Amino acid sequence: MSQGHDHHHDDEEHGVALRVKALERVLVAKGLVDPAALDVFVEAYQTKIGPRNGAKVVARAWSDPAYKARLLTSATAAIGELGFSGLQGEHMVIVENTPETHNLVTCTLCSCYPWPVLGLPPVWYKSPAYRSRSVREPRKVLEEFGVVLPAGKKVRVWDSNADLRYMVLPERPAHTAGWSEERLAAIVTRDGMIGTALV
Amino acid sequence: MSQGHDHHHDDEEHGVALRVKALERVLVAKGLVDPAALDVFVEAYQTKIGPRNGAKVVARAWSDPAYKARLLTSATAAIGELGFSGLQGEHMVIVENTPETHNLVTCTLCSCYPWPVLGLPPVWYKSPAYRSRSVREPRKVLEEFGVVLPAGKKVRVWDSNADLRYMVLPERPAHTAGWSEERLAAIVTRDGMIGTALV
Amino acid sequence: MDSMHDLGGMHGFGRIVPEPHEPVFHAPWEGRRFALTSAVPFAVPYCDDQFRPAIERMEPSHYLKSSYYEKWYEAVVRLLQERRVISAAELDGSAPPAQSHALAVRADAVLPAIFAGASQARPEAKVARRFSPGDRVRTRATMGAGHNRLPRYARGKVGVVDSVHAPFLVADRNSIDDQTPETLYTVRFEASTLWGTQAPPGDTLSLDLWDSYLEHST
Amino acid sequence: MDSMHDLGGMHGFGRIVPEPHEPVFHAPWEGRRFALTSAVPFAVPYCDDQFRPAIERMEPSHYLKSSYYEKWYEAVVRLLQERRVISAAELDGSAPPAQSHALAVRADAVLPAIFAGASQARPEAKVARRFSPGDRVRTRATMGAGHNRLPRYARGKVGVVDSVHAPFLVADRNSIDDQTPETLYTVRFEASTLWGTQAPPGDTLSLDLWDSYLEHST
Repeated sequence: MSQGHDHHHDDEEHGVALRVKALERVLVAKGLVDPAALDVFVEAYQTKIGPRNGAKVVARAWSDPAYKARLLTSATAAIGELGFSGLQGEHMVIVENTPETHNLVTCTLCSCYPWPVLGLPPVWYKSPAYRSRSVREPRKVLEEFGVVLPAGKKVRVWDSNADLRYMVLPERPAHTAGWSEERLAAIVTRDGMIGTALV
Repeated sequence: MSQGHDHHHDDEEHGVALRVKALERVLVAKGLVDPAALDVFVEAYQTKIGPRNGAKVVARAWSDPAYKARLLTSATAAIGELGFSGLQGEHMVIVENTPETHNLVTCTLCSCYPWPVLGLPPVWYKSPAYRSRSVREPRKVLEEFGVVLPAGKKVRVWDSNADLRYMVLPERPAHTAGWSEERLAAIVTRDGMIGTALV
Repeated sequence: MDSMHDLGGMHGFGRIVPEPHEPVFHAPWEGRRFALTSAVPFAVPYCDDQFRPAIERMEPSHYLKSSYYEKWYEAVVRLLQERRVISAAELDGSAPPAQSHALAVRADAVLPAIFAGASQARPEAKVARRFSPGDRVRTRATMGAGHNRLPRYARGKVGVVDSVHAPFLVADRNSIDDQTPETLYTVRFEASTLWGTQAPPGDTLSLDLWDSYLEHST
Repeated sequence: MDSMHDLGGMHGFGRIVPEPHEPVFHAPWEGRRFALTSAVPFAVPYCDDQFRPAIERMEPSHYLKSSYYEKWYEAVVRLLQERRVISAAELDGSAPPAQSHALAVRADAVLPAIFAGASQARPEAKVARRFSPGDRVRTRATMGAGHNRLPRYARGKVGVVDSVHAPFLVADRNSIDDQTPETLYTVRFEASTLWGTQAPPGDTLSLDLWDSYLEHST
């Protein structure tokens, strides 16, 4: 989307913008949507629901063994303890990276993604390239993301094809001993929780 | 191709024509192709090699039981008797329509087609619609072509995926008793020999 | 439905191109479009299992070329037209929009609805639970022309049940308004089972599969 | 290679649109393009098993949108460039065409070549013939990332050997210059095996499969 900002692209974008505006006008006039409700949706995913939520979950799990145990057995409830829940995260599963195993989350059939903890998925996650390749050649995909796994580490891919939504719990980096949860959360990336980064 | 002759289409076509001409110029200059040889290729498939060949094979099989027997057991040789042979027909198989069975030929992986008897395939044969649907819902495809099979007639689909090339021998219509081979050949259609028509 | 959406394992799509510092929405209209597709199902109820097939029916090369929000937008318009909630004339502006009887979601109901979610689990349902963790299972070899969630790359394949979940509505049936639930299982497959012997030994892939997608295997 | 070309059984491509009175070539350039792609392999030898993978590597939505002669044209250009017979600069006109050492096919050799064909049968080869007519066989469940001619819809499926043919070069290997032949078989499948129980009983589909694509089945 950020690429190819030529004249043709701008025209196209302008066309889409107009079509969206026209649909909103019709739906509002028919009483099917309330513009103020639309504002709330936009704002929610721009400011409240995004990967900072997941980072807090990860930081808590790294800091609190009892929380981590709950997170790995009852993920939805444990995530709910931090106030995160809802659409596209009704049934969460946390998969833990270990020295033996690296996890990678994908959705080959559409764009399933754990919204309450990660927000809306990035464009690449929904791209045919990621969807087609993540299941078949996860190691090559990881390499493209700069993740080179030590020999002998197994890869587990999770294709989110039904009602469960997956988030990766990355390995806590060795150099973070004694860090506060807040400091830990700051180093956790969205890609780390998808599995396309180590942290 | 014949559809959508709007301005945009004409422009596009003009662009392709120029690109083809440019490639020919380069290949001729490099000594890789001889323009006179290109003329022979075009003329061969425009005038010598096409479905009229297949129609002659069908008419002969309808008229001469011994020929038909050879055609069904050694198709390539029997077709060769009429002077038809070569590229994309090196290993021919003739599949016979009967009161019990209707045959349909397709190529889901590309555009394999028995050139010596049918010429170059029509655009629809190479279309994603035919290639995807012919194997999965041949009866619906046949209906779209106006072929409604009597209840109880089986459909056999031949997906030409390797070195064999298939041609259908249609059932001889009942009303053609006593007709000459020439007259018979005139009623045999290309689609009849693909299986998307009865004759 | 073996449509263009079933991309797992396909070749030819090239490199993955992450966008540095990707914003949540690339332009105001993108956010607006997301919000529209999110708000409409409150007024005109449809579930994901009806929304997804509407996307899957897109013309394949258009599917490949369009962004995901665009797919949503088209699916919503398609569903609204199919349910006769909106007409082509209303959409193109040639007829004035007729007032509908549906109830738009109120602004103050949005956040509670987001946080409540829309679970399709039916934990109280009495349903068969034919498989247990450790069981070897084979997935169905063929699916019909209807909506389903068994990717082509995992059909007719043997895996091991990893975990057993609650009964959930089954996508196939829910897409045609049949809300009979089934037990859902997480099934783990060896990568080599799915992709052949070139796959690294020990690598695995997991899918979540309903009871009727599976049979016992030896 | 599980690329866009493997279309068998996919949904979403709509109606088949035959063109009434379709000409052999729709325009002079179409005939010219066909002739170019037909003449080049005489000078720069490549076989169909190398030509097809060049087509299969096309970007998927471009594959779907382009006509078949266009696919051929692009594959030829790709092969010529990969084999360094032609340079990008020669193609775009920024460098003068360098004379090649290859020998163009002469006009008077074209018809004999067409009528002779280019058989890939190797009838004298001593190869295994593991299956006989009537044998139940199962196709390979997975194919690698290389060129192959076992469509996805027919993988891991049980059929019956209908007829046994000569040894032929195997597409997979021939595409990488290995000309070891194998016996080719025509295998018949019940439509319901491939597409599920909705398929009409008794309807069948046949494919031509090399020895290594098959194993005995019960």
